[in-house]
Amino acid sequence: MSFFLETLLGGLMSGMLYSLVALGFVLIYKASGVFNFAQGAMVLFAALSMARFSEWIPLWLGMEDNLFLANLLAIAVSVVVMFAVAWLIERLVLRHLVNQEGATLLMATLGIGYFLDGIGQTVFGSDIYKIDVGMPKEPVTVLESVFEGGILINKEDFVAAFIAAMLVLALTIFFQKTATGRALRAVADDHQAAQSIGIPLGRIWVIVWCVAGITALVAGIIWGSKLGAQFSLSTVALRALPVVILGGLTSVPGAIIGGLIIGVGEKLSEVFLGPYVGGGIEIWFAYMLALVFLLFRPQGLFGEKIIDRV
Amino acid sequence: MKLHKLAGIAAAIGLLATPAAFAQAPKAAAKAPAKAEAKEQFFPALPYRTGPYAPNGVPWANGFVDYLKLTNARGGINGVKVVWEECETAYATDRGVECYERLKGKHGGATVFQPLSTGITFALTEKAPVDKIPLITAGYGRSESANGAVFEWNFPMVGTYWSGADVLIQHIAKKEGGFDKLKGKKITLVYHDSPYGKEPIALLQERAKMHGFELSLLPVASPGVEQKATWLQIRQHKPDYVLLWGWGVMNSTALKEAQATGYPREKMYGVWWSGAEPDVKDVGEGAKGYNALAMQHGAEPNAKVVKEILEKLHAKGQGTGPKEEVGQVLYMRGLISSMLAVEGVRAAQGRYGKGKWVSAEQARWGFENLNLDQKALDALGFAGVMRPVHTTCLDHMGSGFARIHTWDGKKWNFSSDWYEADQKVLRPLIMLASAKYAEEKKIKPRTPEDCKK
Amino acid sequence: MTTANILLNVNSIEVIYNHVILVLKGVSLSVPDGSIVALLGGNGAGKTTTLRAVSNLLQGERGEVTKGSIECRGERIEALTPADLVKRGVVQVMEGRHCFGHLTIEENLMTGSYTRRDGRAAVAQTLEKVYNYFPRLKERRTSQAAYTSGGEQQMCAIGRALMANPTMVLLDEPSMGLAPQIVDEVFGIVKDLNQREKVTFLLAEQNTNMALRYADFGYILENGRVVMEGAAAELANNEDVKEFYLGISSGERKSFRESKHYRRRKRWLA
Amino acid sequence: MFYRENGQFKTTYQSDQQIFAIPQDRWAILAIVAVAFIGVPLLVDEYLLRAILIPFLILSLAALGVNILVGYCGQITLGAGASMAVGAYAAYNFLIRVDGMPALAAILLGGLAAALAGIVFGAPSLRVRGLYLAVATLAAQFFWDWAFLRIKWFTNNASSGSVSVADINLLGWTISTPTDKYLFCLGILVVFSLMAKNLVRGSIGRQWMAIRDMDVAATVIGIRPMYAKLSAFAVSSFYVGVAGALWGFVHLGSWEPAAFSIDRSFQLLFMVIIGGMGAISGSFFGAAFIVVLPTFLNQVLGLLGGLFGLEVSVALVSHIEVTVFGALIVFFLIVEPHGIARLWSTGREKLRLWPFPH
Repeated sequence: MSFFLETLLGGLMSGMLYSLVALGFVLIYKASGVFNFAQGAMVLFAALSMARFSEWIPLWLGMEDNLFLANLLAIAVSVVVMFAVAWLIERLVLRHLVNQEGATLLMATLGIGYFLDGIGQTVFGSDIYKIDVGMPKEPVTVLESVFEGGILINKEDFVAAFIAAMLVLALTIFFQKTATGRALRAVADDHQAAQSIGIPLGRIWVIVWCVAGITALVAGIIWGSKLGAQFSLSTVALRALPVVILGGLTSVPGAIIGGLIIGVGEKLSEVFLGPYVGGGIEIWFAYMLALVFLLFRPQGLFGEKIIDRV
Repeated sequence: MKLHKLAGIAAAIGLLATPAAFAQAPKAAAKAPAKAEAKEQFFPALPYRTGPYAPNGVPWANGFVDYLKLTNARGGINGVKVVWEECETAYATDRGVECYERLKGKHGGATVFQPLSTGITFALTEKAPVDKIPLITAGYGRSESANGAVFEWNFPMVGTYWSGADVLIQHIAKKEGGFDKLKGKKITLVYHDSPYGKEPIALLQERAKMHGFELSLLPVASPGVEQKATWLQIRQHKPDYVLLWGWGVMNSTALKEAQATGYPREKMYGVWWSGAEPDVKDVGEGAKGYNALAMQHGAEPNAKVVKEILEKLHAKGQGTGPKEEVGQVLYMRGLISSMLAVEGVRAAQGRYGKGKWVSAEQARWGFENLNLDQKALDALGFAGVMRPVHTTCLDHMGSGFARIHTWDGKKWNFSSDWYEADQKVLRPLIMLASAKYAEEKKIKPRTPEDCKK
Repeated sequence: MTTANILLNVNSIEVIYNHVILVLKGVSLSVPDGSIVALLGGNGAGKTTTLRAVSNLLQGERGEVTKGSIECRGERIEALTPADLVKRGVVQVMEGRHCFGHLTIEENLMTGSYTRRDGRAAVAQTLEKVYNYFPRLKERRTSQAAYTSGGEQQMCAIGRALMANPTMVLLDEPSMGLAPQIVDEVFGIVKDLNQREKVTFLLAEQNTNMALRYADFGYILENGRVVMEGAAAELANNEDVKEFYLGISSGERKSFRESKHYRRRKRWLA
Repeated sequence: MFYRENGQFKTTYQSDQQIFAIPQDRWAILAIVAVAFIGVPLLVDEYLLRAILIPFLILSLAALGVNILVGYCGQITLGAGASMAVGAYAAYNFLIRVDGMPALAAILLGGLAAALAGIVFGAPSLRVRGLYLAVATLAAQFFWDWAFLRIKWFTNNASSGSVSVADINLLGWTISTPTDKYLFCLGILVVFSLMAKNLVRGSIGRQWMAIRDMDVAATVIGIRPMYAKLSAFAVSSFYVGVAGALWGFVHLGSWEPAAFSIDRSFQLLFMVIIGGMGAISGSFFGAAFIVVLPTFLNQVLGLLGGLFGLEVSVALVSHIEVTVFGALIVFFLIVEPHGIARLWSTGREKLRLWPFPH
C-alpha cells in the first residue's frame, strides 16, 4: 500500500513538472493558434541562460559567495533575454506569416527551435551546467506511523509542484479576466478578423511569447536544477505533448489536470505493468493514454470544442 | 518583398549548385595525396561535440586529437607525420555514415575509423569490409566482434561490454566473499534502452545462470532524463546491487534519482561509460561512494603521457580543449583510442616498411598483430595507466583487464585490483553470436590458415 | 460632391496577388462623409479586394497595392497597419462574418473596443448602444458565437465593429447567406446607424437591388475596373444595370422560348 | 518564351488528361529521368552516391508517402518514422523466416505490413483531427520504437536488438556497389512516383483532397470518410514502409530502432511542408532540401572558416549549421509558405507569360 501511494505521489509530482512545460504550449496555442514546437528549445535556452549567467555574474561583479543575489540577477537577466527572444520571433518570423495555415506556422516554430538550439549552444556552450537555486535534494519520509517504512517524498518535486500551481492560477486569471487576455483568445480564433477590428497582432504575439518565455524560464530553472542545464532538456517537450493533448490545447487548467493524469498513469503503468512486458513502456503508455481519452473527447478533456459549420 | 524574392532565388540557385560543390570537394581531396603520398597518415575522427551526448563526447574527442598532436610532436610514427580531420556526428547514425563517406577518401585515404557510438559502429561494420578500412571500437561496439575470424575489420580493443560486465560480477562476487555467495542475491541492471545498453544482458544472464543470482532489467528510454519509475521500482525491490549502463545525461540523472529515493550510492556500479567526470560533476557530494568500472585507466592526472601533453602542447597553447580536462577519464579514453590506432600503424610498418605510409588494409594487419607489452607502454608514457594489449587474428580485443574506481565527491580514486574477464564465459558467447552474424551476412569465417596470409 | 467632405479617396489603385495575379486594374472611388456608398459587381469583380486594400488587410493574403494611392481625410493610409486605421475610425466587417467562434457574443463585442482608450464607462455605453440596435444579441450574449445563427453572427460582426466607435465602416457582403428577411433587417440597421450615428459606410454587395435601395451612391466593378458610377437612384434606373445586375429586362415578361438567343452586349466592354 | 502552350491543341480527352499534359513538361521529365539513370552514375563519385544521392532517393520515397497522407488527405502524421521501422523490420523477418524469399518481394511485403500497421494506427483519425491527430500518431512512433527494442522475436533474438542483412540479389543482379544501389533505388522511386501521380489524380485522390479541404462537406456529398482516410493511411504507410525497408537493406545494411526514431518522423514532415504539401514534386524538393542542406552547410562553413584562416572548431561549425538550418527553414516559409513546389509553379507561371509581367 505504501508503495502504491509512493508511486502515485511520484506520478503526481512528475505530472506537475510536465505541466510546466505543457503550459508553454497551451499559452501560445491559445493566443495565436500556433502549435509551438520550439517550446522545448525555449526551455533549454532559458535554462542555459540562467545557469550560465548565475555563473558569470558573480565573476563579473566579483562577489563569489552571494549565491542568492547571483541567482536573482541571473533570473532578471534571463527574463530580459527571453523577452528579447519573444520580440525577435515576432519581428523576424510571425509578422511575415500572418494568416498562414497551421502546418506552416508549426514548421516555422520547428525552425525557430533549431535556431534556438544552435544559438543557445554557441553562446552558452554544450556542457552540463549547474543551476543551484537552493532546491532541497534529500528525500523525507512521512507517515511512518501509518505505513511500515513510511512514504518517501521528494522535497524538490514538492516545491516545483507548488510553483507550477501558482503559475497556473496567475495565467488563468490573466486569460479570463483581462482585456488583453480576451484579445489573445480572439487572435487565436481568427487572425484576420482580430486584425480587422484593430487588435495589433504584433503586440499580442510579443506579449504571448513573452509570457511563454517566462513559463519556459520557470520550467527551465526547475528542470535544470533537477537534471542540470544541458541539451537533453529540450526533449522534455516530448514528454509534455501527451499532457497538452489530453488536457486540451486551449485549456490552462487542462494542462495541469492532464499533467497529473499522465504523470500518474505512466508511473503506475511502468511500475505495475512494465515488469510483465520488459519495461520501458512509460512513454508510449502516456501517448496511448492520451489517445484513449481523445477517442472519447477529440478535443481533449478541457479543450474548446472544434466547431465546424459547413 | 522584392528583396526576399531575390534572396530566395539566390538560395535556390545555391542549392542547385550544391552537387557541383560536393563533386569537387572529394576530388580536390583526391588530388592532394599525389604529393602527400607516403608522407602523412590520415586519422579521421567522428566525434560529437553537440547534441544530447556532447558533455561526454567532447573530452573524448579532445583526448583523441591531443594524442595525434603529441605523436607529431614526438616526430610522427617512425617519421611519418599524422593528419586528422573531425566530422561532427551528433551521435546520429545517418550523420555518422555521411561523415564516414566524406572522410574515407580524404588525405590519401583514412587509416582507421573510430565512431564512438554503438549505432554508428553497427552501420560501419557493414561498410568497412567493402572499403577495406578497419574500425577500432575501444570499449564499445559489438561485443561479438572480438572474434576476428568473422569480423575481420572490427577491433573492439581493450574491452567489450561483455568483458566489462564480467569484471563487474567478479568484483561483486569478491566483495561478497566468493561466487557461491552470489546465490539469491538481487542484482538490477539499469540500462540505456538501445543496443548499447542491451549489450551486457546476454553475459549477465549467463552469469546469473551460473551463480544463481536474480537479475532484473530496467530499461530507461533515451536520452534518460525520466527515471522516476525506474528508481521507484528499485526502492521497492531493494536490490543488493545496481549496475548502471548509461551514457550522457542518463548517468547523472540516475545518481540524482538514487539520491532522491535514498538508494545507497555505494551499491551502484557503473560501466566505464558511466564513470567519468561529467556524470558526477553536477551531482557532486550526492554521488559520493558511487563506483564505476575503469576500462584499465581511470582519471590519470599523474601519468607520464599526460604530463608530456601538458608540457608539449598545452603549455604552448596548442592543446585541444581546456587544460583542466587533460587526464580526466573520458579524455584518457580518447587518448588511449588514439594511441591504439597509432601503435597499430607502427606495428604495420614493422611488416610493410618502417617509416613508410601504410594503407588502411596494411594497417589492419598491424591492428591484428598488435603486441603492446609493458615495456612499450612504459616508453609511450602509459605506465600504470593500462596493461599490455596483445591482439591476434581470432582475438581482436587483446586485453580483458579492468578495475574499479570510486567517486569521493571530488575525484575518482581506484578502489580495486586488476580483474581479468573470464574467457571461459566470454568465448562461447562470442562464438555463438558471431556465428549467427556470419550466417546472416553469408560470411565464411577465416580459418587459422587464412590468418597466416 | 465637394472635396471638402470627402472621407475616403481611392486613386487608381492596382493590386497584385502573389506577385503574378493582377486583380485591380486602376480602381478610383471616393466616399463622402456621412454617406452610404455601394460597390457592386459579380463574383471576382474585385469588391472585396478593394475593401481589403483600404483596410490594409491584403498582406495576409499575399496581395499588395502596387500603384495608386488611398487617402483618408487627405492622409495617405496605405502604409498604416490595420490597427492604426481602426484608431483613425475605419473598421472593416469582413465577408463571411468571421466571429470569434470560441468567444461568447459579449466577449466578441468587447474585443471590438480593444483600441479604445476612453475608459470603461464609455465602452459600457457603446455596448449598451449596440445592444439597443441589435436586441437579439443581448438575448444571446452568453452563448458561444459559433453556435449562433448566421444572421446573429452578421449582427455580432457589425456590432463588434461599432464597438470601436468608428466614423467609417467597410462592410463586405452583409447579405451573404442570409434569409431575405434578415437581410432587410440588417440593411435597415445600417441605414439607421448612418442617419442617427453619422457612420459612413462603404458597402460591397452582390445583392444590387437591396444595396441600391439603401445606398446614396454606387460604383459598379467588373474585372477589376470601375465600369459605371452614379447616384443610387440613377443606377437603379439604368437600362444596363437593370438587365445585367437586377435581372429586369425592358418590356413585358417573355417566355423562355422567345428570349433572345444572345444577350445584350455589355456596352462598356468595348 | 519556350514554355508556351500556344498552338498546342488537344483533340481528345485522352490527350487532355495525360499525366503531363504539356509536351514541354513531358520532355523535361523524360530528360531528367534519363540523366538520372544514365548521366549521374557516369558523372558522380562514390561519396555523392553513397552519402547524398541514395539517402535522398530513399527519403524522397518516404516523403512521397507522407505527402499522400499529409498533403493530399490532410491528416498530419508524426509517426512516419514508425512506418519506416515497421517496413524495415517486417521485410527483415520475411527475408530470414521464409526460405528463398527474394529480397525485392520481402521489401514489398514489408511495405504491406507497414500499410496494415498504418491502418490500425490511422484509425483514430476517424475521430481525432489536426494537431490532436498529429500527437496521437506519436503513440505509434513510441510504441514501435519500444516494440522493436523489446520484443526479441522481431530481431531474431539478436543480443543487442540490432539486425543486419546481406546484399540484395535481384534476379541474379547482386546489388552491392554504390551505383547498383543507386540505380535500384532510383528504379523503385520512378515506378512509385508514377503510381502516386496517377493515384492522386484518380477518383481516390479526389476523395482524399475533398476530405482534406473539408471533411464534413465531403461526407455530405457522399464520400465515405472511413474509406478515404484509412486508404490514405494505408497507401502512405506502404510507401513509407518500402522506403524504410530500403533504408535498412540498401543504405545501412545493419540497423537499430534508433535509425527510425522520432527525429526521422519530424524530418519527413519537414520535407513535405518545406517541399510543398499536395505536390508530388514537393516531396523531391523537400527531401533534397533536408538531406543536402545540413551537409552542405557543414562543409561550406568549414571551408569558409579555412578561407579566413580561422581554425573553426567542429562544434562551432555544427552549432552554426543548426542555427542556419533553422533560420533557412523560417526564411523559406516566409518567402513561400506553400513550399518550394509552389515557388516552382509560380516561376513556371511567370515563364508562360514571359516577357510580359501579367
